[in-house]
Amino acid sequence: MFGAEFPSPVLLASGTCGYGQEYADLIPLDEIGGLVTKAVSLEPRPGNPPHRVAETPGGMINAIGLENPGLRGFIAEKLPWLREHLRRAQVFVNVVGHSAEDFAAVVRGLDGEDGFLGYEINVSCPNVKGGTMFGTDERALADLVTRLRGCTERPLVIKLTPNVPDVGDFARICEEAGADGLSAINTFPGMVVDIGRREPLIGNRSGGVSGPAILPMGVYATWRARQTCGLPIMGIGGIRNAEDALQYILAGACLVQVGTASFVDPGAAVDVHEGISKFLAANGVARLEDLVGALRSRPGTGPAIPAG
Amino acid sequence: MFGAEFPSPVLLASGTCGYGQEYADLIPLDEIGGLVTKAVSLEPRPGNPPHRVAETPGGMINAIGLENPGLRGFIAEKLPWLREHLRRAQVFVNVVGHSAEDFAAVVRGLDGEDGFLGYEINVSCPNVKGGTMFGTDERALADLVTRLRGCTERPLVIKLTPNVPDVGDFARICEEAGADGLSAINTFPGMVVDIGRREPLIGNRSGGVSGPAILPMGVYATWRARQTCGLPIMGIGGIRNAEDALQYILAGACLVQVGTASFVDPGAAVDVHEGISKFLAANGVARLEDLVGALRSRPGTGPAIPAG
Amino acid sequence: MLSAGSDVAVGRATPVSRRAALLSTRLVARDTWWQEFDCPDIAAAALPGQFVMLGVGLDEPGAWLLPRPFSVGWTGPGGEVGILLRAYGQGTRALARLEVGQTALLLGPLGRPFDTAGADVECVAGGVGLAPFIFLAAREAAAGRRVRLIYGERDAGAVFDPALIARLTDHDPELFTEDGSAGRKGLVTAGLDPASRALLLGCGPTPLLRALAAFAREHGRRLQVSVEEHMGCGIGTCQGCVVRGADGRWVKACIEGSVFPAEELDWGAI
Amino acid sequence: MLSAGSDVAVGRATPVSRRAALLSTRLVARDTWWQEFDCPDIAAAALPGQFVMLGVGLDEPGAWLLPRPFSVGWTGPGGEVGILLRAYGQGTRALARLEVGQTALLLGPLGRPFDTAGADVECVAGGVGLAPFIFLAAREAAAGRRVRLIYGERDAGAVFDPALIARLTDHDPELFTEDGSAGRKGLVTAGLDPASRALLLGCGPTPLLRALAAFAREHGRRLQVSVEEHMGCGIGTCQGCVVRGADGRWVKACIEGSVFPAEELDWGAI
Ligand SMILES: Cc1cc2nc3c(=O)[nH]c(=O)nc-3n(C[C@H](O)[C@H](O)[C@H](O)COP(=O)(O)OP(=O)(O)OC[C@H]3O[C@@H](n4cnc5c(N)ncnc54)[C@H](O)[C@@H]3O)c2cc1C
Ligand SMILES: Cc1cc2nc3c(=O)[nH]c(=O)nc-3n(C[C@H](O)[C@H](O)[C@H](O)COP(=O)(O)OP(=O)(O)OC[C@H]3O[C@@H](n4cnc5c(N)ncnc54)[C@H](O)[C@@H]3O)c2cc1C
Ligand SMILES: Cc1cc2nc3c(=O)[nH]c(=O)nc-3n(C[C@H](O)[C@H](O)[C@H](O)COP(=O)(O)O)c2cc1C
Ligand SMILES: Cc1cc2nc3c(=O)[nH]c(=O)nc-3n(C[C@H](O)[C@H](O)[C@H](O)COP(=O)(O)O)c2cc1C
Ligand code: FES
Ligand code: FES
Repeated sequence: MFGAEFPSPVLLASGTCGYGQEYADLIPLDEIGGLVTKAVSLEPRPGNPPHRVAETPGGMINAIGLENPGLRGFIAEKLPWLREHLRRAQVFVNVVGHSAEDFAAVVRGLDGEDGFLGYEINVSCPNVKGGTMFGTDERALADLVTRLRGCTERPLVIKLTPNVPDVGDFARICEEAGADGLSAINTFPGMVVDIGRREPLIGNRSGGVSGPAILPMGVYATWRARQTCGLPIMGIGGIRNAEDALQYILAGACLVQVGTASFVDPGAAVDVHEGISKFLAANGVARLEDLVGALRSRPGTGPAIPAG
Repeated sequence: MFGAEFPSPVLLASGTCGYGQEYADLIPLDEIGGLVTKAVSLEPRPGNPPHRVAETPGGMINAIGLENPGLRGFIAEKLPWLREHLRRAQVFVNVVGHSAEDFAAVVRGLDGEDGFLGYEINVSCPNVKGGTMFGTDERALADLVTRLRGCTERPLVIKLTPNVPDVGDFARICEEAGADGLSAINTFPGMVVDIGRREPLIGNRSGGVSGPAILPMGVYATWRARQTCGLPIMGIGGIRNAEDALQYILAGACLVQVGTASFVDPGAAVDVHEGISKFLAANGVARLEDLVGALRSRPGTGPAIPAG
Repeated sequence: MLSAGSDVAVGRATPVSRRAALLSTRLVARDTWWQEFDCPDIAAAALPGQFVMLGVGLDEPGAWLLPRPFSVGWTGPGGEVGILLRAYGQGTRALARLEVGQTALLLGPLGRPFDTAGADVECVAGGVGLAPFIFLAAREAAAGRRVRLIYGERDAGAVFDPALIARLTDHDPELFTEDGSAGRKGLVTAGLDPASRALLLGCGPTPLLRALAAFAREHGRRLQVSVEEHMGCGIGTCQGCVVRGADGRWVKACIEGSVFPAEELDWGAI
Repeated sequence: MLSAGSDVAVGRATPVSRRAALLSTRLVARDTWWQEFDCPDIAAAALPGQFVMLGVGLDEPGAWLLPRPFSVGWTGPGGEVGILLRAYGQGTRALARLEVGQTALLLGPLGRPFDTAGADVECVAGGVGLAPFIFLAAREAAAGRRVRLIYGERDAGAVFDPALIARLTDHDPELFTEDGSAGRKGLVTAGLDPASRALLLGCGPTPLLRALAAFAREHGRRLQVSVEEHMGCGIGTCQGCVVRGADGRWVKACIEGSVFPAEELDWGAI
């Protein structure tokens, strides 16, 4: 996958594992599949005012505001640790920008460095030029991916936002523009109101909703992406255990990422891997790949109608 | 509101209360604000194969497939009961179609009848002409609303789908095209995989996710809609109790609808109303209207960035 | 007829929603509990074959659980409603952990009951499909009548304590286990008597119901079955619980069933 | 310096994640419990002012709860970790219902401890802000030293059983209640001695911390406070827990705090 060996199909999701270091004491990092760093932008970002996180029904909301040390800070302060400490776990750098130039500058600035495998491009970010997010604007997304493809030969994974009428359309665009893989999905926009204070609870007013609450949406997005394109997919959203991960895998993901669940149990990613291995053994499945996208259709299934 | 009196700001959401009759024995229907019927289409619809419902983390998924007796069946079998039994509770008929003609035919066919106040237009439905949903296609939505406006002088409420980059854009389109109100939100597309059978659990493969899991998304959509247009909004999504409802109200809703929570407790809508009244009394708020959209901004709040 | 709606429920007791205390709970087989709730309204109105939706309600916002359907397994003279609950997935596991004194929300009685009308009756139960027949047998015993009760489980560990069945029903079921570790060895259908003309009632896993339907067809026997399908509301509003009817339309298990005369269903699609 | 990261944690014990059994739980005031967990690793390493993230984990998929931060309130010789838990919202209400023998997931010890380095110490506690000072006072008592402990609550019903405090800490706090129903009447800040030069430590609601910061500034006193902010991870990775630092940058309460020298914070923004 992505020209590399993954010690496990389970990675830690961007924004929920920092740059790896803090987890190294808690879990055997080299036994999980790897990690995706917190977003790296060209310049340092201070992030949003508090509160930045809160629990929601079956999930959580966050509005960190992409706080990060910027490209140079990442290279100086974070990358050396990753380079030195991870032997087997694979690292993707999550990249963010407000313009295609920003994204390209980060990728070019990193491409000569060691210590990571590829990029996960976070397109759930407002495009200062277009006014919309890259991830919700077909043209902007195609241009961005084409441009980044020209900047690197490393694995280029685009992280889809679910915030579109059909994720399948955007998956296809990424493939056509030269991406190597997809991550599905990022968070859903949400808001929590503090009814006592009559204020948004979150400093940024709105934030992104993650956790088990979005599990069926993530599985659906993975399935749609798999239907419209042939790229390898990392399944993300609400994964707590092997059963959740296997839903993504059957729907079409070849790797999965665990995010919010690590806050509840830092060992979640390790346990998910263990559970998958047990499931394979118990069901006589030789290789995980045999399950990827192996969803059968139900007898008598008609065309898919989303609701009602 | 909508030229009518609502005995309570809490209604029962479409698809979760049938056509009222079954709830009449369980709760004092005339003490709640009213109800929105299951979707009515021009012709009868048989609906999807089972399973049609299942629990998801913090919510549920459904793919009923808009099963309903059709316009004529509704008028003959369902409307008489509503007309005869509801004195104070207000009724909206949820209307669905696969083309603008379909929608218009239902509205024209109903408009001469008694027993309901207005229409809630369910645009989370594939448009056979355009290939997308009405609710995710700006032009199709504008055309549909304009056309329906020409068919009725009754309250015309458009039920928004959250499945778009920015609900605010669609809210504004509805207002410009002559709608009288909005309902926010319908369900999110989702999928549950039965990992034992390696099949989608839901007969229709995918379905719509509702329940507390989507509460913060619904509150956000309500707030966005309120920012871009002046129409009255019915807040929907994950409401279980007065606190949830008050989040919607502060974000901009003047009425709320309870859906999935009625399955868990048929008395939910009654309890929500009671809880709101208590909150108003405890906080010395004279009228609920004083809270509608009364969200203050937090000191030091910057521009809203959805995630990360 | 696409819209049978609630007219099919004419003559049945109106369902009520009640918060009821758990009076007792007892592990009666592997992963299987006998729970009794204090719910006089439902106890007074329920008929054998009817069910309740059982859940924890909305009081604790952190604990999300859609209610699950359970056959009424017995009603006591003090207003008790007995449930035979087997922990299967997440919801039943949560309900199995309810402790005496805690409350749950019961909605019922729901659905169409068995229609036995004084006929000779043979009940065929697979697993917790035994529940409605405990209720039926107890009622019949109270009326001085007896039913034949054939009960199958996988193995001895899954078998509901026969002493408790006897106490509740005054009946002694004919027991089958697949591995022969209790009762006779074999599937419960091995207990069927081809010579009998009694009304057959079936409740249990779908393969059992299918086998019963084939048997009934072959031997010209009348059969009523209680079917299982995922349910949202339990009262006919959500249209979540459909099974394929013999006439090709979807029928709602919660209100047109859960008990159906076998000939009302499309056995090729169930 | 935008990225203080985990270098600030140098020299502290590495946090561990442990599933720990609840050894005892006791209602010690209105809505307030004293819970002791069996968690030797954290008990051995924790320092006063440090905290744990306490949650139920992922074992029961239906019960979703992000862990909540709680000050270590005491560590016992048998590896006990004591927590003073006040039921506030949904999460703390759920945690308060844990029963003896049930387990929870503890992550800790976390955060920067109080740095007292042999100084004379005055501890000012509002409400459950008392917890870290029980720990501190107990440690100091064990070392033969004494601290001054000033403890304020709204009313007598909220006051943590003084006998238990005395037993745990060998100290007797000076008690204030806002309504005078126990101890002296008034805010806890009324107990501050302008003449003292002791190191001030504060823990409690933000208005109390603000008042302390003003007092310390006015009287030139050294002050360390433990601040509260919503936390995602507790270990410095999610950047969820920021408060405004004196230099204008966001500082992470979980790893750069939760104890801060007052001069490191921007009191206009807290
Ligand atoms: C009319 C009726 C009577 C029943 N009587 C009994 C009884 O007396 N004793 C007993 O132990 N069980 C009975 N069942 C089955 C019981 O309702 C299921 O075991 C239970 O719903 C499974 O829930 P779960 O959360 O454990 O399973 P999960 O698989 O975790 O549930 C996932 C979803 O599937 C649904 N689901 C899964 N299996 C079933 C099923 N067999 N029937 C309906 N919905 C299902 C659940 O409602 C839920 O929405 C009855 C079912 C019906 C329809
Ligand atoms: C370092 C630290 C030490 C603490 N020590 C103690 C202690 O010893 N005893 C005690 O009773 N409480 C303590 N608290 C406060 C305790 O963490 C909160 O009361 C608890 O998080 C509230 O959760 P809830 O679900 O009851 O509230 P809710 O308001 O329902 O929670 C909603 C969200 O807000 C967050 N939240 C709300 N209030 C706080 C708060 N004050 N601090 C942090 N997050 C909050 C929750 O984590 C959750 O994400 C401490 C907090 C911190 C930061
Ligand atoms: C606190 C937090 C911070 C996040 N930061 C980022 C980020 O910087 N870049 C990104 O692409 N996704 C970010 N995400 C999204 C996650 O990587 C993931 O897509 C999402 O949380 C869904 O997965 P989960 O439900 O397992 O958490 C963040 C999520 C959380 C909870
Ligand atoms: C079983 C079911 C059926 C539904 N059918 C309809 C429908 O026919 N028309 C419609 O506009 N919305 C339908 N909905 C969506 C609800 O009206 C509501 O928008 C959604 O469930 C979110 O609210 P909730 O979280 O309170 O359930 C249905 C929802 C459920 C759960
Ligand atoms: S369960 Fe809702 S109609 Fe049957
Ligand atoms: S709580 Fe995650 S960085 Fe502090």
